[in-house]
Amino acid sequence: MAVLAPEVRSAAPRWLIRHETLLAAILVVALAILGLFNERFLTIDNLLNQGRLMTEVGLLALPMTFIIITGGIDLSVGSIVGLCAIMLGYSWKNLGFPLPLAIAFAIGVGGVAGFVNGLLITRVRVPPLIMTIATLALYRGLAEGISQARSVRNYPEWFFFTGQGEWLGVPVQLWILLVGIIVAGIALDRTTFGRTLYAIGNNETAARFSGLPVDRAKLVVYTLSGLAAGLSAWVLVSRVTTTRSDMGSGYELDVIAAVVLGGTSIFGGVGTIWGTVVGLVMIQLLKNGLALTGVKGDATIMVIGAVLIVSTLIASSLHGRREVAG
Amino acid sequence: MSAARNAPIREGGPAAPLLAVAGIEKSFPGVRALSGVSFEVAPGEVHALLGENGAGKSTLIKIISGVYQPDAGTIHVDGRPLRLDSPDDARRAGIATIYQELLLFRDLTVAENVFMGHAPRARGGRLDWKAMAAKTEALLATLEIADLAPSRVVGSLSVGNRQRVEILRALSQDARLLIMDEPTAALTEYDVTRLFDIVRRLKSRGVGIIYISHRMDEIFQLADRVTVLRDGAQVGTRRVVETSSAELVQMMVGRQIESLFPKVAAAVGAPVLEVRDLVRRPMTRSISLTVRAGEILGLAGLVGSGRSELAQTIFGVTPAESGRILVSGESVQIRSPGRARALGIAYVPEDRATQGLVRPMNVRENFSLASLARVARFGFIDPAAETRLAETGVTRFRVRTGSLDQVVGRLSGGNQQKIVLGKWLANRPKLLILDEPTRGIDVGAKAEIHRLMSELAAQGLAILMISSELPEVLGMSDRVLVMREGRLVAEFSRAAATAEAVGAAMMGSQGADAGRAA
Amino acid sequence: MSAIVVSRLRPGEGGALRLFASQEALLAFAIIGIAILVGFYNPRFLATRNLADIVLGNAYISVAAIGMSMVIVSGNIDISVGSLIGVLATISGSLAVAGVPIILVWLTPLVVGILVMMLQGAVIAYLRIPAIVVTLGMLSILKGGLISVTGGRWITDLPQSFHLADIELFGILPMPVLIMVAATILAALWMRYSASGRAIYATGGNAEAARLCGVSPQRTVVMVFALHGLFAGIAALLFATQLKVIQSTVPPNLELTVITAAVVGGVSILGGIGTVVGSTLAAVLIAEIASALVFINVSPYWIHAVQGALILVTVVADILRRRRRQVGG
Amino acid sequence: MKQSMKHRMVKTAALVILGVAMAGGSAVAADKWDGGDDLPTSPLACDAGPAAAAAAKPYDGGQTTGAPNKAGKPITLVDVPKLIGIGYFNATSKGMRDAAKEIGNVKVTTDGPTEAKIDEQIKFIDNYITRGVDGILFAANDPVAIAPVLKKALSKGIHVVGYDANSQPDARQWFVNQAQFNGIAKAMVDAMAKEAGEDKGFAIVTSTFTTPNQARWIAEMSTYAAKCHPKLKWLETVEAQEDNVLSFNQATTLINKYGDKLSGLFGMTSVATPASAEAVTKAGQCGKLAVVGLATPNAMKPYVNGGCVKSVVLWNPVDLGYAATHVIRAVVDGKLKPGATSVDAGKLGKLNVINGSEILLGSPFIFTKDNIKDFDF
Repeated sequence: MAVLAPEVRSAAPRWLIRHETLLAAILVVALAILGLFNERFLTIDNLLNQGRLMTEVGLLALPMTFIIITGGIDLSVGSIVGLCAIMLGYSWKNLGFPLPLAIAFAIGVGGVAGFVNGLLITRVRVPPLIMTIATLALYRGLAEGISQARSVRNYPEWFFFTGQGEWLGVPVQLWILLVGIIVAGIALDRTTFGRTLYAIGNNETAARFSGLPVDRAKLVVYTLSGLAAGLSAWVLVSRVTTTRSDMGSGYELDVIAAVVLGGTSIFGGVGTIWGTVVGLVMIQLLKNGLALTGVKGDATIMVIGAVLIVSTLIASSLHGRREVAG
Repeated sequence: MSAARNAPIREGGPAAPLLAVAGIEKSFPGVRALSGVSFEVAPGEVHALLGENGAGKSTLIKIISGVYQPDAGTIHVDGRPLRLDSPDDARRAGIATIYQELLLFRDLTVAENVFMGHAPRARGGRLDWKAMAAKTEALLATLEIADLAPSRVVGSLSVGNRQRVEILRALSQDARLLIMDEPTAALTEYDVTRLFDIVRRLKSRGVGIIYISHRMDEIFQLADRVTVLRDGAQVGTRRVVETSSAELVQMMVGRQIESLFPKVAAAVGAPVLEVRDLVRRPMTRSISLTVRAGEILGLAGLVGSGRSELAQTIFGVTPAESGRILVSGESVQIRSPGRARALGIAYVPEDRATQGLVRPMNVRENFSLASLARVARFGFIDPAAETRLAETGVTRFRVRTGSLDQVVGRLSGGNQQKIVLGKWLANRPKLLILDEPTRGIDVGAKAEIHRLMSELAAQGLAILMISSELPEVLGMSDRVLVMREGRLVAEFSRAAATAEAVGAAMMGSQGADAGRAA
Repeated sequence: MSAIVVSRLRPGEGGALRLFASQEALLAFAIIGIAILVGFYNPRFLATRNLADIVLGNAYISVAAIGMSMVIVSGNIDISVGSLIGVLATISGSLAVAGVPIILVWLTPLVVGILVMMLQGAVIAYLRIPAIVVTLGMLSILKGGLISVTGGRWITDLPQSFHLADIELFGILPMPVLIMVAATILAALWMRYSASGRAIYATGGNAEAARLCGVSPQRTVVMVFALHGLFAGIAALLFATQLKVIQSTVPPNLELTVITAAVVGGVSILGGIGTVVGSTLAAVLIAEIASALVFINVSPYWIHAVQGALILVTVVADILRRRRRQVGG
Repeated sequence: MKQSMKHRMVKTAALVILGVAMAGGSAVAADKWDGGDDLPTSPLACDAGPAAAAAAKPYDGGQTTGAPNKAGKPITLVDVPKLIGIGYFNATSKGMRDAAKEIGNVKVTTDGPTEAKIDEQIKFIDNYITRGVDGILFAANDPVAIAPVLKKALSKGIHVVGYDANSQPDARQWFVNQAQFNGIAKAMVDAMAKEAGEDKGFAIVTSTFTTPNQARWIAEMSTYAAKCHPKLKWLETVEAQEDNVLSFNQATTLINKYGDKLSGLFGMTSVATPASAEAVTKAGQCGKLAVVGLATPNAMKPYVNGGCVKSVVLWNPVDLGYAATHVIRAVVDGKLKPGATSVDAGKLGKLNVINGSEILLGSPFIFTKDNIKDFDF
C-alpha cells in the first residue's frame, strides 16, 4: 500500500489524509477488540479466508471508486454479476462453448452491460442513478429469464482453482484482487486517466473546456465496472461451484458501503483506491468478527447499513462541500 | 470627479425619494467592487445604471436587493433607513429584482410562477386556483398583455413572455421599486418594444425602476436619470435630457484608454484561423472571419450578442451545424475541445469559476490540466515534469500563490485568470481565444494580462479577443469586429475604431451603418 | 444552468401539461392494448374477475407508488420503501394478534411509517446526505432489524376484523381498490390545490428559485418523506391484510416495482414534474403485464427484465422529448 | 437533426432489449411437467403403502478427520438452514431445541441467511467453522455448491449432518430424510386424484424450478401420475419464489386462466400452499377446486377447518429437527457408525438407515380436519 500513499497528498484535499488515517486507526482498534473476543479471529488462516470471501465485492469496489469520483454511481453491479455468472454457465452448458471461451464470453457480456450503462449516461444524459436502477432490474431480469433460474453445475475440477485454489499459500483470487488494487491505484494516482476522473468529479464543465475526454472517460469507467463484474462472477462461480441467477444480488450495498466508508465523496471529485481498500477490509472483517463473536447475520446487516450512513456523514462533514439534498 | 457632480440631484418636489443609497462600499477578496456610490430613485422614475462589465453594477443591485450586505453606506426607503439582510427583507420593503437568469419554474404554469410563495388561499387553506387565475388575468390586463394565458406552462413560453412573468411576479407582490438587470440582453426587437411599453406603464403608476443596460438608445428612450459607474466608483449622475450619448460613453470609458497597456505593433503573418459561414443556431448565424498570426482581433458586442457562443463553436464545445473552419489553411472538423486543442487552439473562457478552473484542485494540477499529454509518458504523469511546468507558469505569469499545492479556489481573481491563461499557453497554441480576459480582476492584474497579450502576439500567436470593455477592445486590437444578435455587423481597422463608432455599432443605434461602411 | 436551458428554449412548443396528459394517455392505451392482445390469445384474460384480481392483488403497489412519485418529484429517491412496508405489515399483524383495538392496529403502521421516513427526510435535507445513501443504509437496517426481532416467525390466525381486503363496499367494490382510488385522487388534488403540494414541484424544479420565493426546500423534502411514509403505511396495511398469513420478512424487490411504477408513471427523473395518477396507472400496467406473462405461458422470470426495459424506455423518451424542445440540445 | 437520430437509435435499442426480454421465455413448453429435475425417478406401486427401504447400499457418506472424542461430553451445534424466517425452518429449529433440552449436554443455535442464497449460506458455515463448533446441521440451498465448505468442516473434525435438503453424500456424514421423494409424490398425487377426480386438470405452484426438493418431488409426481393416474391432466407449473403475495397472485391468475378446466392446485412449498388456498377461497371456489400441498399446520388451520382444504401433506418438521439433533449426538458418541442399519432417536424410537447414509424419518404425515388442531408450528 505504501506505493499508493503519495496519492493521498497529490490527488485529494488534505482532510482526506485525516479521514483515511482515522479510518485505519478505527480499523486497528476494532480488530484488536474483536480479536480479544475470539482468539480464532486474528489468525492468518481466518484472515486469508476472509480475503477469499472479500474478493468478489473487492473487484467491484475498484471501478466503483472511479465511478463515484466522477460523481456517478452504478447500482447495477450486483445484477451484472448475476448476468455474467449465468452467461458463463449458459454458454458452456447450453451453447457448448469450451469453458475458457465461456469465461471470456461472460466477462465480455459484463463489459457490454457496463458499456450500455455508460452509453446512455453519456450520450442520452440519463442520470446514472436512474440508469443503473433500471439496469439493476433489467440485467437481473435477463439473468433470470435466460437461465429460467436453472442452475448450472458439474464444472471440471480445474475450473475451481480460481475460486478455491491457493498460490504460495494465498487464495488465488486474492492475488487477482491484489493486482487489481495496484493497477487501479496507480491508474487513479499516476495517470492522465485518473487525473481526468478527478477533474470531471470536481468540475465537469471545466474538464470539458480543458479538452479532456469527459464522455470517453465516463464510458470507460462504466465499462470497467461491467468487466470487473464479469471477473467477479467468474471468481464467484468458481468458488461456489454452481451458477445461479440470484448470484451477486445485494452486492451494490456492500460495494458502495466500502467505497464511501473509504472516504470517497459521494458528490464526486474526492477519493482514493487506498481508502476504498481500507473500507473494504473494514467491512469484511467487521462482518466476520461480529459473526465470530456470536452476532447473528441479520444484526450484522443492520450494522453495515448504519456504518454506510454514518461514514458518509463523517466524510461529508469533514469535506467542505455542501450540495442540495438528493 | 468633483463633489458638485456627485451631489444627488433631487427629482420633483420635497417628497422623500423612494430609494436613496449613500456611500456604498463593498470589496471582495482581491477586488474592490464598489467605493462610495450614492444615488436616488424617485417614485415613477426610471433610473439607469450605466457601466462596463465589472464596473460594479451587478454588485450594487445585489446589495439593494439584499443578496449582499455592504461594507459601508446606508440605504433609505421612503426616507427610513433599512437593513437588508436577505432577499426576503428586500421583498418586504417592496423591492423586486429581475435578474438576467430568470428564476422561474419551467414545469409550472404562469399563474403558479407569479404567485409562488404567496398564493391566494380559499377556505381550508387550499390554493384558490380561480382567484389565482383571476388575479393573474387582472395583472395581465393592467399591462395589456394579451398573449399570455395564466394556465400556460412557463417552459413553453418565449424568453420575452418569461420575462413578463417575472415582472408580473414582482407586481403581484406590489413591488414599488423594480430592478431590471440587462432586461433586453436576450430579447428580440419586438419583445424590447413591448418591454418598454410595460416599463412606461409601471412608471406612470409611480413604480420606481432601476434599469441596467449597455444600450445607449434604450437609456435615452426610457430613463429620466442615469448614473455611470466605472471600476466600482461613481463617475456621475446626469439627467438624461441634459446629457448625450457621446458624453456617457466618454464617462463610461473615461481616461482608461491611456491607462491601458497599448498593444505593441507586431508583424501580421499568414491566416491561422479562417471561418466561413459558420452556423450554430440560435446564436451563431453565418459567421465568416479570419485571424492572422501576430494579430489581435477584437470581437466587440453586447452581452448576449453571441460572441461566446461563436468562440465555443470554434472550440468544439458546441460543434457547428454548417460552415467551414480552416486552421493554417487546412479545412478541419472540430467536434470536441480535445480536437481543437490538438489543432493548437486555446480557449480562455468567460466564466473562470465554472469553465476555466477546477477550483478544488491545486495550482499544479490546474496548470497541467490542458496539457497532460506533455507531462505524461505512456499516460503516466511525471510528477517532476508536472511540477516544472507549473513552476515555469507561476514565475512567467507572476502568479501570487503560497505553494503549488495551494487550492486555486482560494486565489484572487487575477491570479486565477493567470492560471487559466498559463494552463493554455503551456500547450503552445497557434490560436488563443480570450473571452473577457480581464473581467472582474483588479487593474494591476489587468495591465499584466494586457502586456502579456501583446507579448504573445509579438511572438506570432494569433489572438481572438472577446471583450465587453470598449477601452480594452480599442486599446488591444489590431482589428475590431462587432457582433450583434448572432451576426457580424461591423468591422473597424485599429485607426477607425473609436469608442463612439464601435459603441454605436454594438448598440445598434444610428452609428451602426457608419460602422458597416467602414 | 437552468437559466441557460431556459433561454435556449424555442417559443411556444409542447407544454409540460400536454406532456403529462400524453404520459397518462399512453399508459391507458398500453393497459387497454395489452388487455386486447392477451384477450385474443386467451379471452379469459378479459373476464372482469381477472381484471379485478389484477388491480386488487397489486393495490398496495399503486399506493406506495404515490408516495414514491412525490419523493422523485422533489428530486430525491427512496429504495428503503420495500423493507419499510415489510416492517409495518409485521407490526400491524403482531398488534392484531396481540388483540390490540383494531383502530390502533390500523393507525400504528401509519404513524411509524411517517416517523421513519421523516427521519430519513431530515437526514437528507439538513445533513445533506444523498437520498440514495441514506435509503440504501436504511434498507438494510430495516431488513436486518425485522428478522432479528421477529426471527421471521409467521403471523397466523389473524382476527377476521383485521382483514381490510375482505371488506367489500356494496358487495362489489373491494376495500383495497377503494383505498387505492381514494388515495390517488386525494394525493392528486393535494398536489394541485395545496401550497405545500406546489412547493414539492418548486423544490424539485428549481430549488434556488424556490428559496427566493420563500419556500424552504429542506422543510419540503422532510414533508414529502413524511407523506411517503404515510402512503407506505397504507400500502403495508393492504399488503398485510391481503392474506391470512404475514411472512414478517421483507418482500423481495418490492422497492424496484414501486420505483418503476413511479418513474413509468410520468415522473420526470429530471425532477420537477410528475403525476400520481400516472404512477397508479403504471402500477396497474406492471401488474397486468405480470399476469399476462402467465396467460401467454411466459415464465414470470422475465418480469424484472420487462420492468427494467419499461423504466429505460420511459426515461429515455422523457429526456429526448424535453431535449427536442430545445434548439441544438 | 442530430438528436432525432439519437432518439431513433435509443428507442430501437430499448425496444430490442424489451423484445429480447419477451422472446425466448415462450420456449419453456415441455412434455414432462415443468419444474421437475432430470434425475431418474422410482415411482411406488399404485396400491401399496410407502415402499420398504430399497436394496441396502454401502455407506457413501463422508468422514471427519481428527475429530476430538467428545462421547458423552457437552457439544455445541450450529444449525444453518436454507434461510431463516420461514415457518418451516422455525419448526425444525424448535425440534432441535427440544431435542437439545431433552439430551441435556447439547447446545444448538440456528443462524443463516435471510434469503435462500447459496453464497450467503456458505459464508455462514465458513464463519462457524472458524469460530469452532462440534457439529453442523444444514439444509442445503444447493447440493453441489455447499459441498466444498462442508468437506472443509469435516476436515477440521467437525461433524456434519444434513436434514430437509441433501448435499453430495460425501460432503456430510449423514442426512436425515424427512420422507422419500416417491413417498411424498404418491401421497400428493393420490390425494389430488381422490379430491379433484381421476380425469381432472390441475396446476402446480412451486418455489422455483431449481429448488432441489421441489424439483425432485415434481419429477416423481409426474412419473407416478403417469403410472397410476394416467387421466389426470397437468396444465401448468408456475413459480412464486418463497413469497406468499406472489404465490397468491400466481394462483389467482391460474384460476382465472383455466376456469373450470382447473380442478386442483398443488402447493409445493409451505408458502405456496396457504397462498393457493387463500386464492381459492377468494375466488369462491372452495369445494370445487381442490388444494393439495406441503405446508405447516398453523398456516393451514383456517382453510382446513373452513373445509376448503381437505388434506395437507407433510412430515413433522419439528420431528425432523429433533431427529437430526439425535443423529449428530449419536455420531459424536460413536453410536452411529457407517454400516449401521438404524439409529435411536429419542421419542421417535428407532429410525432406519436407507440408501447408504440417509436416515428416514418416516412416511409422510397427512394433516386433516381431525388432527390438525393437535399441532402448533
